Amino acid sequence: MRKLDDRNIDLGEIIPELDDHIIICRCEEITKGEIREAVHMGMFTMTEVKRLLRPGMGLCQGQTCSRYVRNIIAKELGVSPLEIEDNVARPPMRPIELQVFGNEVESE
Amino acid sequence: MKRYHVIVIGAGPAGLSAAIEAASHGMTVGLFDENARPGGQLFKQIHKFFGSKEHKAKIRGFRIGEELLAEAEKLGVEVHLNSTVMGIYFPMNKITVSNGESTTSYSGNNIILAAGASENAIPFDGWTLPGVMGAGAAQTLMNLHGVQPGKRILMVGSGNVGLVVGFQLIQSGCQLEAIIDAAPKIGGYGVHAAKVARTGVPFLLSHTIVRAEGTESVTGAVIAQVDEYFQPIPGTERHLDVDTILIATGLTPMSKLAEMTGCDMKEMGGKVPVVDQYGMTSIEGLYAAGDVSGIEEASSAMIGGRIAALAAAAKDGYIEQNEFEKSYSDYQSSLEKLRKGMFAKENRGKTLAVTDEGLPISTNLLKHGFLDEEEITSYPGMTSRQGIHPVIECTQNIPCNPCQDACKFGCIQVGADITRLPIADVKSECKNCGMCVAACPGQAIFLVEEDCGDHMAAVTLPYEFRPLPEVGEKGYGLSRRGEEICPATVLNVRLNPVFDHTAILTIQVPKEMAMRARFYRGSRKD
Amino acid sequence: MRIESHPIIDDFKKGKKVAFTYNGKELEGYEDEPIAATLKAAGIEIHRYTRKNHEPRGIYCAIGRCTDCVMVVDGVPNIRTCMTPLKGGMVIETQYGLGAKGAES
Amino acid sequence: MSVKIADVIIIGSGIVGSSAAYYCRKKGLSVIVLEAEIIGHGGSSRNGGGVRQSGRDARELPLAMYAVKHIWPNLKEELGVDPEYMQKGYLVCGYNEEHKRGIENRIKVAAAAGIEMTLLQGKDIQEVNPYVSEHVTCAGWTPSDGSANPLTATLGFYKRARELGAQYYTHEVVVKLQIVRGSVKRVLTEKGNVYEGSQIIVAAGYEGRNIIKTVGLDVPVYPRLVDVIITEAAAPMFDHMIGGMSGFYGHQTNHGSFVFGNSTGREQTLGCYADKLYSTAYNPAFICNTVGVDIPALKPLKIIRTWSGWIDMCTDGVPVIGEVKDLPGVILDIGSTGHGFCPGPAVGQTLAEIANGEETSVDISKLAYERFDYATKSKKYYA
Repeated sequence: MRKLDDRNIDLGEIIPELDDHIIICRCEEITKGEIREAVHMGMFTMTEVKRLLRPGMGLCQGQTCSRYVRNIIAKELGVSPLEIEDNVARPPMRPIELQVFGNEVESE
Repeated sequence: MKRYHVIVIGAGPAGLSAAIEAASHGMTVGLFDENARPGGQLFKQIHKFFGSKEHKAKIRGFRIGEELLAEAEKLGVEVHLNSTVMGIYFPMNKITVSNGESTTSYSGNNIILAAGASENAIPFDGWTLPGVMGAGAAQTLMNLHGVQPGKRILMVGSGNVGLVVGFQLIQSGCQLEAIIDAAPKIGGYGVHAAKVARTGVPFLLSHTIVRAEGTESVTGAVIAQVDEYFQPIPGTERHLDVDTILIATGLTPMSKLAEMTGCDMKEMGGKVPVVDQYGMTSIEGLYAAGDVSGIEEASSAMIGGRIAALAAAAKDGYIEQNEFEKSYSDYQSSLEKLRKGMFAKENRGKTLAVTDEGLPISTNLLKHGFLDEEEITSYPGMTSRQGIHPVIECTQNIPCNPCQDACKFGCIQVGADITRLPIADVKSECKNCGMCVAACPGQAIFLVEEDCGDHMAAVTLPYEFRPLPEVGEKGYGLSRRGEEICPATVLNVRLNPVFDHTAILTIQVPKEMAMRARFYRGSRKD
Repeated sequence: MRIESHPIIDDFKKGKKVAFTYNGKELEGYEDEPIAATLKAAGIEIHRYTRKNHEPRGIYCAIGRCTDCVMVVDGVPNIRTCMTPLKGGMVIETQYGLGAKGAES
Repeated sequence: MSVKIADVIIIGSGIVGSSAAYYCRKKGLSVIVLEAEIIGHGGSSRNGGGVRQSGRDARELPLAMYAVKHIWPNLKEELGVDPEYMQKGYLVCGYNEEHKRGIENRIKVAAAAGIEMTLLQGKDIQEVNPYVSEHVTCAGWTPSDGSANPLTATLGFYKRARELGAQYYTHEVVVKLQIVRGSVKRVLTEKGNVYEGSQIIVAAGYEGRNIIKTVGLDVPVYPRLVDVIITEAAAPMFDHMIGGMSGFYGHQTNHGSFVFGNSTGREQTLGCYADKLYSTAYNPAFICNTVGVDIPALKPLKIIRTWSGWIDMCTDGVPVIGEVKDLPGVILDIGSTGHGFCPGPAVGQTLAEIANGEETSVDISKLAYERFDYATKSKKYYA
């Protein structure tokens, strides 16, 4: 079984680190420490951390912070970032007003 | 819903080239870009390109962009600007595009994704302060909009982006305080580092940024030396008096659109679509070209765009199989030429000790950004002899040969393999025309007359700053490290249109400085 | 600060000069250049104060991706100023949390 | 290969699976939860967050009411994670006579269960929510309804159940149940792992149907894709849940962003299978227009995300919950038909009570599996 699929591994107590206070998700103002804490609460994927704490749910939709959130989760779980399941990409690529998204015009 | 034969998403080097290639085979092409002006990174790149003539070497990036755009429009490509592709929806090959007022849907027999890449950063204390931005962001402000990103600037990262943008900061009148990198050696081309070092900018390797100072915006930076695990070493902190911190620590492909389609993805400096040699993803008809499918540079992105469009044309029967194979092999060999040399992917992470020619690679260049004076005699481009002759301070194998084409008198040879170091041919006679000095993308060629009488020598160098010094002006000759090492008098300033904004400056220096003085600074007025 | 004469770029192809207001003050910029460039040229660094920690933010990516440079433009919050062309008469305000000063939540 | 054993094996880690795990642990039962993807991958993280009793089928109203009365209000303290439950009412908007009759019918069903729901017309509608346009001519207002954050609620139950010792395994795709001496005892997964428990709870949404087929059980559920749009955060406008008889539903979250869902019904033609959760190209524009007409103030708001999810639609509109009379060992929750979030925790508690051999606090007889045994018999349950 892949290490990360066994959610019962004991990650032990969180040892505070010097840079826990640094903002990682600039849109939702989530710090490194908060992300580490979520991992210790059992959130082992980007999507679970995102849904619990909101990094990656802000205006830029994770295009700025995903890379660092992933590295932090990987380090906390002692695995390579490649093993951490990423967030899923969804439209729209950029913020778009409701009235514009709904205003469908024929392409001539 | 309007259906194009080819939809291209992103009008940068890869996208423009793909659109041109597809249209040249008679396919209808819709090219979409979210910006008001097309060209992607091309229009921010004001330096002359590397490579060879087929890669448009020695032409400035934004001029290449203008050329490609004109060619695309001539071939009938429909360019949709201010048009953001909000999503790709398979299996209907449909994209929804917003122009800020409404959304319109288009479909395409083929979709070529050329969305490029965006900048990484390294989160540090205060990295959210106004005044901390990506190096590409500063490049956009300077080169696209003519606005300085700041006054006193720290560059974090010594890859090609950090070096090229660093040089462009100086061209824009900003004060570049230092270039730092946590790595023990400079990441970008030695010639790019040398052009910055000789203006006096220090390189601090094995250094990282600890924090940005300031509450409302950046008022300073604290840097520190790092150990082999890139952790700051306590006690080595140093304050830098800067108001802007630029981050140039790599790029990540903007592959969200590809991910959305569900095509197979893999890890390569960020998630990228898995593509075959023609750039086709796991979904038939969906292609990816340029940085979005793996970070390289604009030159290879242009060829990648061509290949993807060529494959789409062949798939849909616009060209015969043999014509396709011929064009493909030409493009592929052109691409292979760029993927060689010291900075090629296969050498990434390796510490090479010698060049292809077996000559020692300058460690000083890698550590401090300039050649050490003892090292200069061991390179084929750096000979010493009577009369004016080119001194080519190009000491790393990079795919580039415009210097060979620039000299009509055979003074410079690179040979068939464009990654070989240029050789100064002692037999041919230099006519002091300055073409090679202006052509060199790395600004690494000087014309030196080691002895022009009464203990004086003349050094001709590339000068891309303003205001230009006047003939007869007295100033200082600067060493490769940027130190004032001797008095200098301006003998000549040539700004011929064919030099494309690279002024050719000749200064007179004491004879013993002929192989040391490599830059000029007017006497300080303050 | 605007670059007066650039060694490589002869003409930044600027539109006509237009007036706009920034937090009530009247300023000038060039039509269709991004609002963020106009403000940077005028020495204005701070675009907004964040909602939770009330920290200042400004230009970060300048390619319309990171959304750090958003401001209230003509009364509408969260407008990416690095991607929005300047128009004459625009009312540009520093964003506090989710809206203009006083309207923040 | 080793067999992992626990009192209860739960298939599915959503709001029902994880709350069942939480309540089983509190009853001292050892628990193993098997999740095919990641925690809360299915409907539990893909719904509008409505905590709604009005407009429900009478047969599942007791579960919804129990949850609103006994569980939702104190979850924040219990789980140590804020599910952001708000009991600020539910406004359902209509704009024609048919909608009005529909609302009046809902009021009758609610009144029969003692839930206060009133019909609003004209200016009274704007009294409750000034942002609702005149296009809305009639509305149903239920003060005791509300909303919550499905993401933090589901992950909250997971976090607490895990803290209490529930064993979770992700990417464990169940392919087969096995009967041992007459009762369902074993669970086999794609990777070849085997789990054994005296009770097997199946709370896996639509995929549950394929799982129970392996022991000769079936429930008439079919998948229906629904899309949702998420807006940027905006200053607070209204904090009650809102819906439209035109099909849209949603609310403004604590964070300030709005969530709105709806579906054109065309999604079924896409031929996408359950795990390909692609947003469709049709729905977002449809949702924008239905919401934009009824709440024009939202028109300039920017949408930053769209996602979609599958609903396990049961043909008679309510789920099958509980044991199967003549096949001991398996306990079902399947077919929540798009409104399983509010009653979710109550369902979890009920499943735990059954697993522990207790009388259930809520009468679920009307949701029995057996109702589909005979066509003629099912009429009785319909009454």
